[in-house]
Amino acid sequence: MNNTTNNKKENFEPRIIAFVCQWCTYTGADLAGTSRIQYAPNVRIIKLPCTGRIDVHFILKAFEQGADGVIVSGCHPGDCHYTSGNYYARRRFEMFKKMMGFLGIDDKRLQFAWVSAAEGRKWGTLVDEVTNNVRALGPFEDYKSLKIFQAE
Amino acid sequence: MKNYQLAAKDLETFFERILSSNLKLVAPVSTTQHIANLKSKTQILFKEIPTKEDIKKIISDTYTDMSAKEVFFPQSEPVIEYTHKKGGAVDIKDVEPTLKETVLFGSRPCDAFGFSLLEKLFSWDYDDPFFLKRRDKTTVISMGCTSPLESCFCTSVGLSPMSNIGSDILFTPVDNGERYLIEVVTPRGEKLIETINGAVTSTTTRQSIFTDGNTLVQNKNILEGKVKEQMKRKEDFKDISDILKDKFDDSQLESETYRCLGCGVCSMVCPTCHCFDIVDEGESSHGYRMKNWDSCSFALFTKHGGGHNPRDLQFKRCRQRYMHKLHYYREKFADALCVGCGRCVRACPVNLDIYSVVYNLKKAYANKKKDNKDNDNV
Amino acid sequence: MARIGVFVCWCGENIARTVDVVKVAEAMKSIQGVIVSLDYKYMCSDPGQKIIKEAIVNERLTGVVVALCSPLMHEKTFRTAAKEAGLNPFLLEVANIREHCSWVHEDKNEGTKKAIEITRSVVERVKQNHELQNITVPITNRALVIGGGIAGIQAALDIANGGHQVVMVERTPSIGGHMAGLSETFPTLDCSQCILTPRMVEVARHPNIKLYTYSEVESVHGFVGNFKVKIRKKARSVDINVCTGCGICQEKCPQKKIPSEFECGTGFRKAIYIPFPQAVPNKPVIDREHCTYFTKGKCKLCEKVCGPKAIRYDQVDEYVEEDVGAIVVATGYEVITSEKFPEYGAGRFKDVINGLQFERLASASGPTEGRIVRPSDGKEPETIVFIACAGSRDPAKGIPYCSKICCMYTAKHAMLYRHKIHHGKAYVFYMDIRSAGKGYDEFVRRAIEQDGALYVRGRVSRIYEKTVNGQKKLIVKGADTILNKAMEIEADMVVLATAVTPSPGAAQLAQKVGTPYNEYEFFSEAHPKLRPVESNTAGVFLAGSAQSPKDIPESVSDASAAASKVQILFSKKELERDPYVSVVNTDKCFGCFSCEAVCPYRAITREEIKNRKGEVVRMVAQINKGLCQGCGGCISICRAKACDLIGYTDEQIWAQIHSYPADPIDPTEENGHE
Amino acid sequence: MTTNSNQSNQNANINYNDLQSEIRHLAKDLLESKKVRIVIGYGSGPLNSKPVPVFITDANDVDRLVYNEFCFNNLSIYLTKAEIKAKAPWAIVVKGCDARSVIGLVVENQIKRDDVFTIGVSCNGVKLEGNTLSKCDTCAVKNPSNINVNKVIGNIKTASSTSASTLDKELEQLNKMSAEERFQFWKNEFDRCIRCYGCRQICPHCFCNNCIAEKSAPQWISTTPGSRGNFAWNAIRAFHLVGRCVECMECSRACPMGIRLDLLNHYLAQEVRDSYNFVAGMDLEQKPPLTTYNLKDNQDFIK
Repeated sequence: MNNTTNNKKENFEPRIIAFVCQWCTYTGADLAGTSRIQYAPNVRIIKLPCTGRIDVHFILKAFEQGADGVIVSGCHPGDCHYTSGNYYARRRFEMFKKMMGFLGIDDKRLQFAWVSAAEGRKWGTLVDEVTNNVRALGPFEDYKSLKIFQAE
Repeated sequence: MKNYQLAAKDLETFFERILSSNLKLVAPVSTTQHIANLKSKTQILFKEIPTKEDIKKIISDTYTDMSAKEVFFPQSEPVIEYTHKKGGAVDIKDVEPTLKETVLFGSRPCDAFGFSLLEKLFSWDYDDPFFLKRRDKTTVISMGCTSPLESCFCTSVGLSPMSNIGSDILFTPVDNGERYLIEVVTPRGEKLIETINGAVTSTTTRQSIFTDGNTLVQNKNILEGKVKEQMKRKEDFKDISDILKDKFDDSQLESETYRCLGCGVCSMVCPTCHCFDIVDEGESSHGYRMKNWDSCSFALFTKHGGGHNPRDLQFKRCRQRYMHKLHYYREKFADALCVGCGRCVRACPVNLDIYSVVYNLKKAYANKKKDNKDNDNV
Repeated sequence: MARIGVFVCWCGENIARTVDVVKVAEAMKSIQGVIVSLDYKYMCSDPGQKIIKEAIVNERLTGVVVALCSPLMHEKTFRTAAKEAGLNPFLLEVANIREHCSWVHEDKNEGTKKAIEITRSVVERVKQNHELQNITVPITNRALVIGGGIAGIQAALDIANGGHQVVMVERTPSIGGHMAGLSETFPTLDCSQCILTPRMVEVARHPNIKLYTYSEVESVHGFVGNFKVKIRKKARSVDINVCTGCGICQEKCPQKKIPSEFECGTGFRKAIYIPFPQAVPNKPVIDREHCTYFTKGKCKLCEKVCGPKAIRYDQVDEYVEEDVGAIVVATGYEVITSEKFPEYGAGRFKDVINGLQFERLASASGPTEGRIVRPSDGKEPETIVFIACAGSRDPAKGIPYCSKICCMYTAKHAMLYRHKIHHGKAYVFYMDIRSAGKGYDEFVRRAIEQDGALYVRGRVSRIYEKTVNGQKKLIVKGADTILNKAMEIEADMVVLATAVTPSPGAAQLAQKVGTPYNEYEFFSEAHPKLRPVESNTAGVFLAGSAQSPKDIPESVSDASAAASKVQILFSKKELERDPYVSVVNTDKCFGCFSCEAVCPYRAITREEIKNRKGEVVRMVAQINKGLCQGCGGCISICRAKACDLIGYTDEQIWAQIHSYPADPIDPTEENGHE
Repeated sequence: MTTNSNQSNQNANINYNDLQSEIRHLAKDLLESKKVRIVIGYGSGPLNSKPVPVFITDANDVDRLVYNEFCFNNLSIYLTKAEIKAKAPWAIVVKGCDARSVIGLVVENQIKRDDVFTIGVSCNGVKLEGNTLSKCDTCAVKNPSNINVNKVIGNIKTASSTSASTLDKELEQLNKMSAEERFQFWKNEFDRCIRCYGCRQICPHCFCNNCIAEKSAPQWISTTPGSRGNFAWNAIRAFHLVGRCVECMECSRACPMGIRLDLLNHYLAQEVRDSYNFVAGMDLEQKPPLTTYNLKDNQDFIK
């Protein structure tokens, strides 16, 4: 990283990884596409069957892999195709978010959301919002400083 | 080899001289965390002393929580780096450890004896470059013990609180700490003395003015006898190897180690444990082959691919630890792999004490032999 | 070694306009394992698919990535193509670079960079895919129809006539739904009972149909082909097998003043009642809230007069379990009540009624035997004002959509009123007339030209009461936007064509069945144009107004469409299901059974692991492949990752996460990052 | 080895000698009556050092059992060890916090409740190197009678102090710090981790026979003791104990590098108590919070 940190902050484009459920948010993102809603290109979507399948390991590995922000989104409570996947996920996410905050990870970098298949517009604004928040925070230097071994 | 002496007040200049002659200095420092006065457990570990200001942090005569083997056998180091080039070719290159002439100050005679054991081990049939290159670049200055801890038992393994085996230089605080006798043990030690000469006057010229008439060496031997006397643990480990020979299926070892939980603390703190695990880290396009410390206390250590584990129960792993250190190794190399530093005793969460295990084994063996003798002549 | 083929589609210019597809295909070549990577104008066309098939055969591909539109569109198409070319369909994955990339970003450079990374992540994922076979699951050839209106009846009859067992559950004491309450139906004005009652009887008598009336669906478990439905049979307090339906109990019951739900409040019923004369089953039910025996503990008159002794006061709710393979949701609609219109004096003025109430007044079997009279004083109204779009197309009332059927039934109401009271004046305030069906517009023109309905294009702002020479009148203040003048009409009665909403409790039922619904609680169809009668939940079909406001012809055609979909499902002995199920590695499982607690399909059972001597050493989880639906809930709750989800394995997700490099690819660089 | 019962171990209002003899008496009955095959208790350590876990199977060995204020081990860990599991039914000497672990193990189907006879001993705080552990400041189970134990020995009347414990004060310190500062604090703590897995091996609730840290395909947690692997390992270990940790704090005692795991555990346990009104190991019927849900769970952190 030869450029200086503040210079990095100017033309810094955050990398956001999104873990979404295929029944609601993935289809919602499709709807955002069919309705040609323009939103920030920084997000990379990974499809999963349900928020119930989204594991805390994925989030940690995403940050380890250099993501500056992570979005996790799925069906609204009650709409889950598997009836209760998002209820369990809600509790798990709440505790994980609290722990990450306690460990010093700014909670704007980890955003949870419910986006249904009919909310294409909400998906667009969600991505824009998270991208702007993370751009303001700058690259996630803290997590990038965690190297595999000391001398790396 | 020659003996020198150094006044205690000149110790700091001694360190400054080391730093100024472009040598890396590693010495024991306290690592208590003080962020927002949040105190974590006070720990004394070997750390690099980068600048002159840090010299005052050095605790010269102390017992560290972790042994100094980390200087030669780091907890984790890359051995290979691989990168997938475009077009599918794979570029593999060895990772050369970045080495610098180093001075390790403050290890104990038991630690130093451990280095000599490791040096022999890492070069008995294959010369392990990682260890040997680091050992060659390092001058070990040990500090003799004047107040051993309750859990220390170096005399049981044929050592003494002031033995100089494995050290390049041995400092011994004499005249109740006023002065250090400096015994130079190896040429490497001699070379270090020359490079930082001037700080130390040769004892021969100073010897005559020593007030109570004994030469410092004589003074040290008296002190050594007194310290050996103070030690609480004196059981001799000499014939433990023969006792252990037929103890494999004996239930006593099982009951002694029943409470072991299988954490790897004892191996990690031990100056002679040398097992390591090789694992690839990184992703398909780029990564490292890492060499990390391992421990025979872990179940994973002997777990087969199919799931079978020859050492399935915890006591079998403990048995392996004792047998290896006190019997198998001695059978092949005539050395016991225990230097009596007592670190595993202090660190064990369930207080498994190698000394008391040997003590009990010997007592049981003695009783059995007595019974046999009674039966013979009855 | 993986031999991957990447095929990037232009999609005409839908993708190519904002993503440099050539550069994407080029960038993929540098990825380890990619053998062929090319782009084509229309990958989903026959020639496009042919390219892929040939590549699979010629290059002996072990994995294919097609970068084009959303997998929801063409994943099936391309997987079938792969199968035809001899590649296991589950070794083909779709990278969504249209909806998730080209359509949502204008900047071509950003779009290309993102498309490269999306495709790359799917390539890394495909390397971890395994050959999978669809799971075959036995199907129970029985269907459940929820709702006994015209849609439910038609669906049940079609399925039953198709030779399959049907279970119908109707919440009210009789089937028939709202249609039974209508007077005459547009556009033919034939009487609704005449065309509906035969169908209701046919349902009751059909050997293949098991009818549960006055019952509700309590819970639905399982999945397509294997639903377990628990039905709550509410206590009727009458044993319908013994009761002959003679109706004496209804006559003698002293409770007279209970507003009848069927009459929408325009008429009354007894505590023990048969909702309407043509009810099926034509057996009474006791309304326990109003029956004096249940409220005060005395009376029991009905029991005394009942010849066959069919009264059962001690009857309790009964739960029944039915195994079905498909569910047709036909729960119909409700109209919002006039209370929602304070500006029209709703609730205060007795003569401001809604469309269904007017139907009851006009109906021969209604409380007034078809005489249109004012509910307040029973006099024949001289002037009636009909207000269309009462609540519909009105975001302020929270209902922005059009209820579709009101224009037609308002015209019918005006026509019926004019037929019965020739000198009566019928004003209709409307915004637009939506009469798009066959013979619909002619019907409205007839109402205006022949029957003299006075159509006024405009809104009614306020209605207030005034006594004009001794008579209570409703002063309707409105505007005529064509003649551009304010209007004030002294009306005797006002009929609001109130908005159509799903029947109450639709959302709770949707959650029980596990199928999505929209913000107005109408059930969501799988695809508005191509799959209108299917829901996103496999095996759940939609018919009638449960999906959106519909008139009778549409409800019937919906019902037959849903019935045909059910027949397609039942045509196969077994159901092929995608193989995404969870599998347990019994070595790693340590038997804490958190997975069993979170599994929504109760697909996890406990299995004993024994040693050679046969003693149980430990318990592990075992997953029933038939029940598991692949939600993955058990995997993220399992701490040791003893189970994994086929199709979304940890390896695949790990590979996808790892494919996004820390420092992004810069497409402008000539040969890409690696 | 000499037993150290003569040591004067009077405590404010606990007579450890009485407790000790009661334990021995009870152990003798249980073994003789064959109600249990093994008694897991505390014995005097080698060369009279701190007490250590002992396993009595012979009725007349019960005199090896001791009890004093230095008995800080949580013995319920041994109920998950294969060699001891085979010797069911067991009796086990448990303080309040340990008894909660036994309940946790029963709730998670690792042991059956009627296989274990818990001897609940009153405890007024255990001492390590002279000072009482901070976990005991606000301990609510000094008298284990309110936990499902078979037998309660000694009846200590001290109400649990409601004043903030040292842990709570330290948590306040941490919460006052900014996110970056907190991250640096935890990074420095976890960087010292040498991956000896002492925290895992001593925790009664870490009973997986194949820990996630040993999983290599795919490798979620890097096994190399560098910052990345250590951060992931300590985060995942703490997260796996959310709603299950009974705050016996054995992990932070066992950690040779003195990493402040107790702060992390205490924070998470408090969050579970605040969000789901759930305290681990208190009730046999209650499922761990992450395996159930409530329709009205908080979701204001979700957009």
